[in-house]
Formats: sequence, C-alpha cells, structure tokens
Amino acid sequence: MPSQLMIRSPLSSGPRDRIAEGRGLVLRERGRTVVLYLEGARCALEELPPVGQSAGNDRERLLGIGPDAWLLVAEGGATASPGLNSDRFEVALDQSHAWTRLGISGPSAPAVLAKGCVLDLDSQQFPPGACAVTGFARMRVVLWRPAEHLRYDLLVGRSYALSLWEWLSEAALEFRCEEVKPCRHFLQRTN
Amino acid sequence: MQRYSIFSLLRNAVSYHRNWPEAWRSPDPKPSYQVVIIGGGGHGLATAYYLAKEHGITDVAVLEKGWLGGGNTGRNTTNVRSNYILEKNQRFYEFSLKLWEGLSRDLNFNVMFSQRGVLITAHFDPQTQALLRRGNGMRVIGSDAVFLTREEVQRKVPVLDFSPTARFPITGAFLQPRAGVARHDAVAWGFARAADARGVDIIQNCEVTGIRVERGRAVGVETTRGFIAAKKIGIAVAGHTSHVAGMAGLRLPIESHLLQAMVTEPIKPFLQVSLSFGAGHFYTSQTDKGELVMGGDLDGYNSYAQRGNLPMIEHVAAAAVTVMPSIARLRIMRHWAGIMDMTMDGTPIIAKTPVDGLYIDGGWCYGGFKATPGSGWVFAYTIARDRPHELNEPFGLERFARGYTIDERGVGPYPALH
Amino acid sequence: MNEQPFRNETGGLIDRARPVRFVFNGRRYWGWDGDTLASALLANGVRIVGRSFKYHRPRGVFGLGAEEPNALVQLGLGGRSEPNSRATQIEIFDGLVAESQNCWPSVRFDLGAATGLFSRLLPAGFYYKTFMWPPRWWMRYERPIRAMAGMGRCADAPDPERYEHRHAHCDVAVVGGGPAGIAAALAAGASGARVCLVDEGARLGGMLLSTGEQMDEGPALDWVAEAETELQALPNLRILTRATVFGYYDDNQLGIVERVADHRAPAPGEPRQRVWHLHARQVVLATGAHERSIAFGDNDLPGVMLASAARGYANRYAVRPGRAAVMFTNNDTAYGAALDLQRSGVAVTALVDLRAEPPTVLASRLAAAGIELIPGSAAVHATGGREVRAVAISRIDEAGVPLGIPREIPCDLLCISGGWNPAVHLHAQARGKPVYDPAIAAFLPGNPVQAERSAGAARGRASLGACIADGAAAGAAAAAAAGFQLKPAPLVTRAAIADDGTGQTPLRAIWRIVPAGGRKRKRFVDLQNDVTDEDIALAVREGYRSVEHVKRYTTLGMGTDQGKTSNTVGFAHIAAALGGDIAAVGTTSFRPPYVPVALGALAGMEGGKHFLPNRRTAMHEWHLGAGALMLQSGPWLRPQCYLRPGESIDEAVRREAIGVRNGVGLVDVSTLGKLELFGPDAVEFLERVYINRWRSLRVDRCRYGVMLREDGIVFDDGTTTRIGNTHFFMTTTTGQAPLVARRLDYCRSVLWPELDLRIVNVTEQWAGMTIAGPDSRRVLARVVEKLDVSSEALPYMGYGTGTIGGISVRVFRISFSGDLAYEIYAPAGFGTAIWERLMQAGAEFGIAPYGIDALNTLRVEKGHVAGGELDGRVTADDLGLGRMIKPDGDFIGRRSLSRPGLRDPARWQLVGLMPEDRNTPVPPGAKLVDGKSDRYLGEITSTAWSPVLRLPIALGLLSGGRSRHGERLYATSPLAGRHVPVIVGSSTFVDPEGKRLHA
Amino acid sequence: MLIPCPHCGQRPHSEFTYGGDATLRRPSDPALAADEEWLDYLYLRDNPRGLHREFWHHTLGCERWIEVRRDTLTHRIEGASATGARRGTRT
Ligand SMILES: Cc1cc2nc3c(=O)[nH]c(=O)nc-3n(C[C@H](O)[C@H](O)[C@H](O)COP(=O)(O)OP(=O)(O)OC[C@H]3O[C@@H](n4cnc5c(N)ncnc54)[C@H](O)[C@@H]3O)c2cc1C
Ligand SMILES: NC(=O)c1ccc[n+]([C@@H]2O[C@H](COP(=O)([O-])OP(=O)(O)OC[C@H]3O[C@@H](n4cnc5c(N)ncnc54)[C@H](O)[C@@H]3O)[C@@H](O)[C@H]2O)c1
Ligand SMILES: Cc1cc2nc3c(=O)[nH]c(=O)nc-3n(C[C@H](O)[C@H](O)[C@H](O)COP(=O)(O)O)c2cc1C
Ligand SMILES: [Zn+2]
Repeated sequence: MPSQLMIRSPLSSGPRDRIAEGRGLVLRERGRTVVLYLEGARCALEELPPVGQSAGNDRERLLGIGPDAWLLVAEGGATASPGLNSDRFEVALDQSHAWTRLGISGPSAPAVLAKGCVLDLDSQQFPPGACAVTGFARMRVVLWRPAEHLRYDLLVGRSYALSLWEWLSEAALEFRCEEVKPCRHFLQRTN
Repeated sequence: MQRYSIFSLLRNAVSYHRNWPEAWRSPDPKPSYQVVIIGGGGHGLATAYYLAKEHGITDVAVLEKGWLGGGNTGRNTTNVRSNYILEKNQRFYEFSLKLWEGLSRDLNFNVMFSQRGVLITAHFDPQTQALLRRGNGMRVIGSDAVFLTREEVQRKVPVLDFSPTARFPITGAFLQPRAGVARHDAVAWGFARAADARGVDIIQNCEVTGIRVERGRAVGVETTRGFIAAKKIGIAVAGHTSHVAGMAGLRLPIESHLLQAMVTEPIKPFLQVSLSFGAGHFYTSQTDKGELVMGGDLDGYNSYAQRGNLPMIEHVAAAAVTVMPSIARLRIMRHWAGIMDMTMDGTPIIAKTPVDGLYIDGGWCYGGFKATPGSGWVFAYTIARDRPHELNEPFGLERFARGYTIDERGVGPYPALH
Repeated sequence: MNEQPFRNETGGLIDRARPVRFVFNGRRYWGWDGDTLASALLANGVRIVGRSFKYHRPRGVFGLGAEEPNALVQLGLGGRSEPNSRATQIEIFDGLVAESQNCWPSVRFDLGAATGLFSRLLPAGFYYKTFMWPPRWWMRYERPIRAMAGMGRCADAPDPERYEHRHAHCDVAVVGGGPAGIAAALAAGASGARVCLVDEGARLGGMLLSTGEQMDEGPALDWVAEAETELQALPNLRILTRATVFGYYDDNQLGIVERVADHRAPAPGEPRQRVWHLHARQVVLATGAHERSIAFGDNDLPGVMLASAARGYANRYAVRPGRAAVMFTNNDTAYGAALDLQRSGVAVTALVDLRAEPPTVLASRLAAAGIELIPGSAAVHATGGREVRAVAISRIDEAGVPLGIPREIPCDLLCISGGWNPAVHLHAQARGKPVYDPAIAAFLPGNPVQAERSAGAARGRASLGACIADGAAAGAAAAAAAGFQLKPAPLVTRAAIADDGTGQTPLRAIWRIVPAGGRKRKRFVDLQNDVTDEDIALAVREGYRSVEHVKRYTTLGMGTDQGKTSNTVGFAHIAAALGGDIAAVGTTSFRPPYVPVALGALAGMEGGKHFLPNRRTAMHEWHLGAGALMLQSGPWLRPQCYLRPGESIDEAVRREAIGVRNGVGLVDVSTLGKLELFGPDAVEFLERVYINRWRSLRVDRCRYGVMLREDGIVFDDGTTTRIGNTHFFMTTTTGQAPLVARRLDYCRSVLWPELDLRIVNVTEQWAGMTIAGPDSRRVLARVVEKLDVSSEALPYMGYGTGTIGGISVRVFRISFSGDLAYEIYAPAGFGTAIWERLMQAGAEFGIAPYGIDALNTLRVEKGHVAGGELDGRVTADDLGLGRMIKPDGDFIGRRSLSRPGLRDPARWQLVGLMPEDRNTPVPPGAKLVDGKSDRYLGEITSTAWSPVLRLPIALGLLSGGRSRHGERLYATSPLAGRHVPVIVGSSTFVDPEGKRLHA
Repeated sequence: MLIPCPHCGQRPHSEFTYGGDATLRRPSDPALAADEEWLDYLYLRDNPRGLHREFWHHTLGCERWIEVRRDTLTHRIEGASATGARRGTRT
C-alpha cells in the first residue's frame, strides 16, 4: 500500500532534493535512496566486493564496508524492494532511513572533499567503483565513486545530515556555491 | 644557603652577580643512604625536602636520570586547585593548596604562585548541577568555591563568547578563587635548593636501572653511576612509574599516556583567571611572561613518546577559538607532551608497596603539579613512619582489590578516559 | 610623494609599476609590490621598529625571513589585528596598517625603557629571588610585571576571516624551494612520482633571491624561472608557495600553513590561511640555513643586521639598509654581502674578519672594490644612542680577547655573520638527532628516523653548485625509495657553476667578544628575550648546567623565533662556561611549530559553529516550529520544553508534566541508542552482559536491564525486547549509546568470539517517540492499525508491530515516566508525519509535546534513575536494583561485586528527599549534611517539582541511605546560600505499586 | 599516526577509539578465579616501554575491533590483525 504519509528528508522539508551549485561543483541530496545493510554472507565471499570496493551500477551498487558487511544502495522510492537476494546474508536490514545520501560532483568536488576527508582521492588511488568508510569532519561517512566522471557519493547518518550539509556548503563557498532551489532554511537554535 | 631577597639581589648587583653561589651542590653519589628517592621532579624533591624538614632525615639522595624538573614538572600547565568532586581528593588537595600558599617563603624561592582563580564555564543543566555538587562539597569541608552568574563571568572574562551565536552559550561559571597557577620550573628548583640546604644530595644524570630486593626487602638501587644502597626507597617518577616499579617485580594499575600542551606567542595581559571550558576538553591560563598555555584531553593511547601530534593540537585550537573567538590570530609558538601515569581510577597512589622499604608516589595522571607540596609532605611522612598519613591512607594500592577506588570521573578501569 | 630615500632606482624583484601605500605607527609610507614590511620600512629610512621584551630597548630589522627576532609588529586592526608579526615576512599590500608593540607612549620614546636603568638588578631569574615579602604579595607584584611583559596585543573582536584544512598525498614532498629543493623536485618529478614542493616564500628561489648569484649560463634566477616552468608542466607536481611546513609528525605527515590571503584580500569564501595535512611517502628537507649572530657590546642597536639580510635587502628589494656599512664576520659568506652592498650604493668601509688569514681570493675582491679588510680583529661594541653610529674594532688574541685600544669606524649599518646553522628543525621533529660538526661549528642532521633526507644548506652544503647536486641526489633517492624509475632531469645537469674556490676556508668559531673588564655594555645572544652572555654565565654559575636548565632559567630561545639566530651561539657560551665543547652541551629539543601558527588556522573550519557536529532527530524541525527551546545534550539537540507565549521555563515544564500525569503527552526519544541482535546465541550474550535474566523472556516482551562495567559499577540501563526468537531490540541511554555499542562489540568479537550472533546499530534508522499518560492508549488506538493495543493484547512490557498511516511501526509498552506509556519507533523519514498523526489524534485529549525537563520531572517522581544518579560510581544495589541480579551465571562485572568496598553498608544509596516544610525547593547540587560535622553524608542528584504531590522533591545518594528513611538532614548549598531541612524517604514518590503502569 | 586497519587500510588514528592492552585474558569462569587473578585482569597492566599489543576500534570506519602491535616509544606499528574468530572468515 502506498504510504499516505510524507517522507521527510533531514535537509529539506519539501519533497524535492536540496541542491547547491558552484563553480565546477554540484552538491545535491539524493533522496529516495534505498539502503540495505547486509552482514554475514552465506555465499562465497569472492562473489561480493571486499572492503573498499563496490559492484553494480549507478542504479544499484553493493559497497563493501566491513570484513563481512555490505551496503546495498539503490535508487528508487524508499519502499522499493532491492534487487538483491537478501537470503544470501544472515542479516539483511532496511537502513534506508538511517542514512542520507549526498552527491558531490564536478571538477571542484575533490578539492571540497579534501577539506574534510583524509583519503587519497586521486583517481589512481580512488578510481570509480572505489568506496570507503571514513571520518569526515568528525562524522562517519560512506564515500564511493560511481562510474560517472568526477562524481562522489556519500552516505551520512541521518542525524548528522544537516551538520554535514552545512559544513560542505561552507567548504564550497570559495567556489561560490549557492543553493539552487528555494527551500526552507533551517533555523538552528541551541537555547 | 645564601638567602634570596631584594637585599641580596642589590648586594650581588654591585659585584655584577659574579658571586651568586650554586643553588644546589652536584655531589657524587655516596655508596649508601638512609633514603633514596628515585625521580628529581617536583614530587621527588619535595619528598626529600620534607623528609629533612619534618622528619629530620637528611641522609637522603634524589636520583634523577636527566635534569631536575625535566619530566612532567617541567612541562605541565601549572594549574593549582583543590576543586575536586570526591571528598578524599578534596581534603588532600586542599591540604596541598594550603602548603602552596606559604611555599615561596618556606623555600625562600619565589614559585610565583598566583591565586588568580580557576574558573570552569557552565553551559548545560546536568553539567551545572555536577559543578554545584562539587563546589558545595568543597565549601562543606572548608575550602573555597563560588558560583558566578553569566553577567559576573562576562565581567571577569570578557574574552569569552557571549554573543547570541555562541556555539556553547555560557550560563554561569564555577570559580575557586584561591586556586591559580605557579611557575613550574621554580617549584623543582626551589625544592631542590631548599632540600640541598638541609643536606640532601641531589644527583642528576643518574638513571636507576634496577632495584635490588633481598628477602622481600628493597636494599638499594642499581644506577648508571653504580649501586647505591638504601634503607628505604621512594619512587616518584610519574610517567615511568610502571617501569621503575617493575624493577622490583611490581605490576601496577597504571598505564602511561600522553598529554599535550602548547603555548602561544606572548601578549599583553589578556586573561586574568585560569580558564577551563566546561563543555569540552580545553583549558588555558596566561603566564607572567604573556603566553597563553593551553591543554586539552589525553591522546588516549599508551605512549612514552613525549611529543605532540597534530590532531589533538588542532582540536585544542578549535576549542580555543570556539570559546574565545577573538584569539584566532594569536599564534601557537610551541607544543609538546608529557607522559602521564594514568591509574585505573584516575586517583594517585601514595603508598607502601608489598616490598618492604619500597614506597610509591605515582599515578598522578594530569593533576600532580598541584599536589607537589602535599604529596611530598605525606610521602615523606609515609616513608619516615612506614605508614600512611590519614590524608593518603585512601590512596593505597589495596583500594583496587578491596573495591575502594576513588573514581572522580566515574569511568571505571579505563585509564584513557580519566 | 612616493619618495623612498633608501631605495635604488633599478634592480630588485619589486614591481615599480605597482606602488603600495601603507601606514606604520600612524605615518603613511610608500613601498612597491613585492616588498615586505621590513624592506619597505628600510627603504623609507625607518630604523626603529620595535622594543625588546625585557629591557624595552629599541630594535630594528635584524634578519630577512623566519629567523627575525626583533622586528615584530602589531599588524592590522580590529578583529584582524595580529600581534608579534614578523615584518620580514609580511608582504605589503595597499592599506596595510601596522604599529610597533611593547612600547609606550611610542617606539622612539618608551617609558618601559626605564627598566634598562635597573637592568643590573634584573639578571636572569631575578624574580625567583625576590617579591616574597610581605607574605602573599606576589599577586600585587605580578600585575605590573605582567603589564611590562608580553609583547603585542590580542585582537579585541572575532576574526572575520575563514580558515580551513586540506588533506593531500604525495610520493615525495620537498620542503624548501631554494636551489636544493628545486633540484630535488626536478629530479623526483622527472621520475613520474607525485611531488609536492613547498616553500614559505612568495616565490621560488630561496637564497638565490637575495644573493643574485650567477651560473655559467647566466643569472641563477633565470635558471630558477626555467625550472619553475618545467615543474609546473609536470602533471604530478604541486607547488605551494607562501606555505610553511611547521611540523613534521609521525608517519611522514607534514603540517603546512599556507598564507592564502595575507598579502591580499581573500576572494569571497576563500580562507585567509589553509592548513595542509600532507601525507608524504618520502620527504626531502631542503630548508636552507640560518645565519647567526655574534655577541659583542650593544650588538642589539638598530642598524646591526645579519650580513645575509643586508645583502637580501640590497639585491632583492633594491634597498640600501644603511649609508655606510661595516661588516663583521667569522666566515666567507659576508664577503659576497659586502660586495653586493657596495654595488648597491652602500658605502662599505671595512670588513672585519675574526680570522687572521682570510682567503686571498676574497681579500683581493675586497681590495678591488675598495673595501678595507681588517683581519684577525673583532667588533668590540657598537656605539650610538638609539641607532648604530659607529663600531669599535680591536685586534684579538688566540682566545678571541680584544687587545689594545679599539679603533672606531663610523657607520650606520653593521652587518654580522657568525656562520650558518642548517635548519635542522624538521629533521629533529621527525626524531632525527642533530650532530655537531666542528668544521662548520653547527649541528647537522643526524640519521633520519622517518623516511626523510636533508639536502643543500640544510645539510651544511655551502656552494650553490654543491646545493644543487645535493638536492638532485636527494630528490632522486627519494623517488627511488618511493618506488619510481629514475629519469634524467636535464635542467639539473645544466646548472653548472664554476668553482671559484670560495666557501672552503673554515670559519673561526668565536661568538663572544669580551674586552677586559667589559661590563658596561650588554652583549646579546637572544635578541628577542634580551638574554646576554652574562645571563648564561650566571645560570651556569648558579648550577643550572643542563642546556635545558639554562634555557628555562634565562629564557634563551624561548621567544617567537625559538632561537633561530641565537641558540647555537648560546650553546657555545654554555660550553665555554662549563669548560667543555658544544657537542657535549647538545641542543634543546626542537618542537613544532617551525614558525608560530595562528590558532584559527589550526582550528580550520572546526572553530566556532562546526565545533563538534550536532545531531538532530527526525522531528527536529517540528520541535522548532512548536516553540521548543533546544538544548545541547552531548552531540544532540533536544527540546528542553515547548514555551507558550508568556510562559516561563518552569511554568512550561510544570504544565507539560501535569499534562502527562493527567492526560497525555508526547516526547521525542529518538536519541536513545538502538541495537539489534541476531543469532542463536543472542540470548546467551544478553545473559552475559546484563545483570538480570533473559532466557525466560518471551517473544514480544520487553525487559528492563542493567549493565555493569567489569568493576561492578553500573554502566548503562535500558530495555531490551525479544522481537523474534533469536532477534532482540535493545535500547541504551542517549549519553552512553556509542560506548555501549563499542563495548558490546568488544564483548562479542574479543571476549566471546565463539558466540554466534550479530549486532547492528540501528540508532539512525528509527525515530522514537513516547506517548505517555492515562489517555495514551486511547490516542494510540485511534491511529494505529494492525495492532490491538488493549491491555490484554499489549500488556505492560509488551511489544507489537502495527502501522500508522500505512507505515509499519514498532510499539513497546514501556514507561520511563511511570505512567501508561508506549514507545513508538518509526522509520526516521516518517518520524515527523507519525508524530503529527499522534498530535492530531490526541488533540481532543489535550495532548501536548513535552521536553526533557518534564520527562526528568516525571522520572524523578517515579524514582527512576538517570544521569545524575548514574554517575559511574554506583552499584546496582546502591540504586535499589540489587534484587535484579540473577542468582547464578556470570555476567560482566559480577566477579567484582564481592569486594568489600562494593558491599560496604556506608555506601551512598539512592533515596528520595522532601523538604521538611513540604514547600521549600531542595537546592540543586546540594550536599546532605547532619549539621554536626564538616563531612557530608551524601548529595542531591536530581530535583523536581512533583506534579502529583504538588511539592518539591529530590533524589539523592546518601551514605547508608536505605536505613535512614525518616531521618531529618540538611540539603546544604553554600554556593546558593541555602540550607534546607529535608526528610529522607523512598525514592518512589508516586505510584509505588505500579498501578498506572499496568492500567 | 597511521593505523593499518586490516579491513580498510591505513587510516589516521583519529578514526579509531583505543581499547587498551590486548594481552589480557578474561578468566573463563570469573567465579572460579582467585582474587589475585581477577585483580590482575581488571586492574594490573604491563604498560611496556616498547612493543605493545593493543585493541583499537575503527569507529569512523568499519566499526570493527582490531589488534595492533605498536611500539609505545616510537609509535612504530609492526602490524595489525582482525579480532573475532568468525569475522570475515566465512566462505
Ligand atoms: C601537559 C601536562 C599538563 C599538566 N597540567 C597539570 C596541571 O595543570 N595541574 C597539575 O596539577 N598537574 C598537571 N600535570 C601533571 C603534573 O605535571 C604531574 O603530575 C607532576 O608534575 C608530576 O610530578 P613528579 O615529580 O611526580 O614527576 P616528574 O616531574 O615527571 O618527575 C619524575 C622524574 O623522574 C625521572 N625518572 C624517571 N625514571 C627514572 C629513573 N629510572 N631513574 C631516575 N630518574 C627517573 C624523570 O626524568 C623525571 O624527572 C600536567 C602534566 C602534563 C604533561
Ligand atoms: N654556508 C651556507 O650554508 C650558505 C650560506 C649562504 C648562502 N648559501 C647559499 O644558499 C643556497 C642554499 O640553497 P638551499 O636550497 O639549500 O637553501 P635556500 O636557503 O636557498 O632555500 C631554502 C628554502 O626553504 C624554505 N624553507 C625553510 N624552511 C621551510 C619550511 N619549514 N617550510 C617551507 N619552506 C621552508 C626557505 O624559505 C627557503 O626558500 C645556495 O645558493 C648556497 O650557496 C649557503
Ligand atoms: C607553563 C609553561 C610555559 C612555557 N612557555 C614557553 C615559552 O614562553 N617559550 C617557549 O619556547 N616554550 C615555553 N614552554 C615550553 C617549553 O619550552 C618546553 O617545550 C616544555 O617545557 C617541554 O619540554 P621539551 O620541549 O624540552 O620536551 C612553556 C612550558 C610550560 C610548561
Ligand atoms: Zn577499518
């Protein structure tokens, strides 16, 4: 049954993804992403990408995030069923709501990422298809490179999403990055 | 000992300061002593001083592997306070604080104890309540503490961030007015000179490499300058406590961890209190020379490397500019680290050991500078009488086995968290 | 208008098409683009730039770059004001404002200089010997002492500029863009290695920018330009200029501060400075050398300058740093400086060489230029009031002691060269141990510990040719060590320089010129901190013999320059005073940073707003819209209460709490940690980590559990639910959530790897909300589908799933507040929608959201423990939870419980407290005393106003508390000036039988 | 300091949480352990100057506990290995 309730992103209250653009840079939320947490492979490990690598295409990608753990990231409505046989794992948990997915692309993308990420993002070291779980501005993120040239996708825990978005927007200021679509801005109040 | 005063300074000025005597002698070690203290930091030297002064025991040698005060005494951020949470600590540190108040005159060496107050900012309710519990306890036992309103804090420390966009809005602060800072090197030198004047042999560049134990009794130490016999041996080597105690076959509830510190370039008077940030790990005070001395949290892993690293320095810097946004352009001039003897409950050990005639003063974590006179005093007592004073009775080794740990932070047997 | 009296018409690396206007000490001046503040001031004839630290003596520009001890200025205004800025490294730009510091009322006339009158009373360490009387007066003496000390002033407003960090990786990092560094980069770059070349200057060239040396093919700077073009063409090469490597850390990580926009306004969004974390596989240190000073009388007067600096001002900036100069050297390098100065229009009258037989080539060059050579002699002192006017020269004996009556030579510029110290700082930071080389009387890099090698002047190489060859070899070796195939780098081989036979004659290592009975004048070793040779001698005399003691007693090398020009000289003085050699004295430890680095730069983006990232729950925005006051709670932002117009916080909290007790309320509990456990051994695992039983828990039932640390102390509490036979859902407290997750994982993977279970942290997936109060069931029943919420179907501690608005939710009948309540977990994206549904459905029951303060009130009333009580020192028994401990079987912490200290009847136990007058609030954070001694018996851990009892209540921990019910004590808060009689009682104030829960 | 996570590769230590001495062995049945044995496990540490076997949790990474062999004087790391018999060994 299709939900009557509205799904909300931690970044924008509207139905549309939040997007910001700058010189050689597009920073965008990628809502409607399905994330499946998989652990305990019942199949041969060789069939699955090891930590640091991924398999699949840009619609559906399996990321090796731990010695025995994967994330399946797929595009689609949040309730779409993933195209992977989850019986092949001891644990298969829908974690779509746990993560917020962002895409950052364009020639300036590596420079913005390098402000918060210690990984060597050089194309030799981190080619399309590579993935990593790492610290980014003190937040845990899953970072990977889809096949598309100069694009990086990342997942961050939903509760951190706005903090990360604000961090990235500020880091991208020197590329004159600005929000493209009008979307209600979030007040931050701490007392 | 030639007394120091404005008059002796004047007198010596006439002779172009050519006639100042040595602050302490540099004798060769004798073959045996009544008491040997291992470690020429503040604690070892204070212990020797009080052994001589309070107990008349002057046949004492302090053995230092390098130069006096080159350990944590020479690299600490010099906060002296007694604002502890637990009563046993409050009483001990208050005793020490009282000794500090008369120390310069007692030693005839200006240790520059500046009672400018130690202030901890309050931000959130649970944290404020914890500060109140702490301060009220101190007041009950007769120490000093006050709680300031936001406005009072602003008057006292205007450089804090009181803007509406402050990352951590300040709701008040906890202040111990009698607390303050002192000149760390002077503490080592002052105790050394005063101990020397009472006959204690201070021997530098003399590393203890073994402790000789015969039939359960310590009888002397092997050193890089030969064997030295002793009736009693006191260990006061801070970050190296496990190592030295290990020479007598002891294993201790201690891990060695790094604590970093740094100084900015000197500036004109800017900060009138010693400041602790209540919502994170950051604290700072300004020296008389003008630098801001800053520190943060432990690095958090066992280490004897005694040097700094970038992530922690950056984190402390971030806290500094978050708390005081106007200091962003102030520059760090030097950063370093010390090896902390972290115990399993975050509280020191000043005690007898299972080996007769062997005593330990260690486990000072990042807080032993303020204890220097107090621990020297009770450690001397413990060595002289072969039993602890009531102030250090709770700081024995058996507290772990018996379940009487003194856990200020309430984090349990995880030294890195204390 | 643009008159710069000491500037030459031609020459230099400045752009005369671009005049730059700046203000110094309130006066306007002109300089050229390419100038530093120091060069521009010298061009304008400004000689007194600052005042010294201790004696407030006038000081001028002494050096050329990072080594500068004297010319420190207050730069910029307002939030951009920067103290202690080295004029030698400030590139001027239009509108620059700077002023002298540490002087009042002005730099030319400074009242602080009065200290100089008493300077005999102020030897090193004088403050240790006085100010002890009257007792406790130190604080009063301290105030004026502090005011005299310090140097510049901190800004008085927040810095408006941004800072950031950046990570980078390379195969070979080359530090230093002088000839050695350039050659290294060329050699390494040719191999295809990823190379990063870093230099602190505004452009590449290093010393060549100031020496104007020649190669066989032409000016060396042409070669530099060609090399730069070639380097820039390499795809794998990055050049960072205006970038100082300030620290060399473990695993070959370099900390670099890049001055992005110190010399110009930053572009929008651009940082002022950027700190790079460069991860290098191999490092070449081509950091050059620092010229050092010689101690002689009044060697600090403005006009006394390092020879290499004077040469640099002449060549690089076309500035004549004086009208008439005398050179004083102990080595060859000052000869070139003399010739260059002469060529640039400074009248160099004499060159005084400590060596009796200087090299003849050099002597004849001087002769050709008409400069008198005075060998075997020394400058004994400089004369002049505020500036050098003349220098007194004497012949010296074997030991360096001046003989006879000195001859005075007038001059306004006195150039000194005491030889060169290789810049071994980074090598030493990388744990290398510098070794003393008597041939150049300096410390050279020792054996590298990390993957690094030094080259060029940094390794004591003197001639340009040797530096280039050395750099190239180091670059090639580094690339090879990083696994690259070497390829020839033609530019390196083309850089041929005919050997002119200079630089081979050893220096004469004398650094202290003391005439017999020469006590009148001060001989400075450390210019910044005013440390003299006498201070060092005094320290040694008083027994401060270790080099570290001398440093700390005299403050030698402890200034912002960290002794770059003074340390080795000082060590030599120590050696002399001890009668030993420098090698035995050793060095003080080199520590980062190599040059001081701004706190803002080190903080990067983390300073301020982004300091520790905040976490927000799924309903965050809703809370804001509903007027919630948000509180920081660890990383989380949580509603404290929802303020209605005109309400105070206390009123709001009461209203919310009463609303729950009497009707229904809704609270966000998303911040609780949530773990799912899967596997046949999950239940066994729970048995081992919790103090209570789990095997008996039926599916669809929840249970409250307590975990201990291994030392027997309560670690965390929460509920765990069996949602399938081998599938559990655990919640933890907000604060401990990450710790619990880590520690459980430790138990599983380290302690009991044999157990077959998996633990997944699902905290982020679920939004959590509790609907509580007598009406909560009715509200829930209206929205939830596919779940029977009747008490029979879903009893207290029951669990079920249902849907709300078509979204499946997990419903737990659990209560923290003590009322009928349900915890509802929904996929976070639907959190707000479901929250709104509940609010709508509850409207007719008067549902209201409540915050953590009301939640706290309710749980205190119920006697449930939380943060204040769970202080990391209590046992389960202290909290009255001892009966939960299962009779048998091990669990974490059990073994520790039998220790006497954990069973001591005097332990602090949980109690409830009420004011005796049933009216006066119990002071928060009070201690519990009996009024008879100066001990306290316990403390107040939580306070609240009870909505049911309608009076103030409190929880506390009290020694032997459970046996003291009914006793009268005082809750005393000296901090608040309050002392309230209280009656000890049970910690459960409402519904001790749990009727509400089971309703 | 870089820690070679056996799963993720070299990462800065700031991604990790320290877990202490890895040579400790929890008594298999603590109830049977003598007081001294328990004290030993709970509180006493070798705290060596030199090679140390220690646990680290890759908190901002794979979230696994790993065992690292590191020199406490120099911070040189000799190697690292995974913990947990079952982890990642299945085929
Ligand atoms: C960065 C930092 C900040 C700190 N901040 C504060 C603070 O603000 N307030 C506070 O109260 N405390 C602080 N401390 C803690 C305080 O510095 C120490 O607890 C205290 O100085 C310890 O004094 P000590 O005499 O026991 O040890 P040390 O001063 O370390 O002296 C021990 C001596 O033993 C010598 N030694 C070691 N092994 C041997 C051997 N085998 N043979 C001979 N000699 C040996 C060492 O060389 C050393 O000189 C801080 C510490 C650090 C590192
Ligand atoms: N006796 C000597 O040692 C001596 C004396 C005078 C001149 N020289 C001449 O000096 C030149 C030496 O060439 P070289 O390349 O070895 O040294 P150099 O002094 O020419 O270059 C060193 C460069 O490193 C930079 N640098 C130093 N520390 C840095 C840091 N931490 N971060 C970033 N940059 C840093 C400096 O700014 C400088 O540009 C030769 O031309 C030589 O003839 C040598
Ligand atoms: C309170 C205090 C103030 C300091 N002030 C300075 C200073 O003004 N200049 C300086 O170079 N170092 C200063 N230091 C740092 C010392 O130079 C030195 O780094 C520290 O004592 C550790 O010793 P080490 O670096 O030799 O290992 C200070 C240290 C402390 C503890
Ligand atoms: Zn990992």
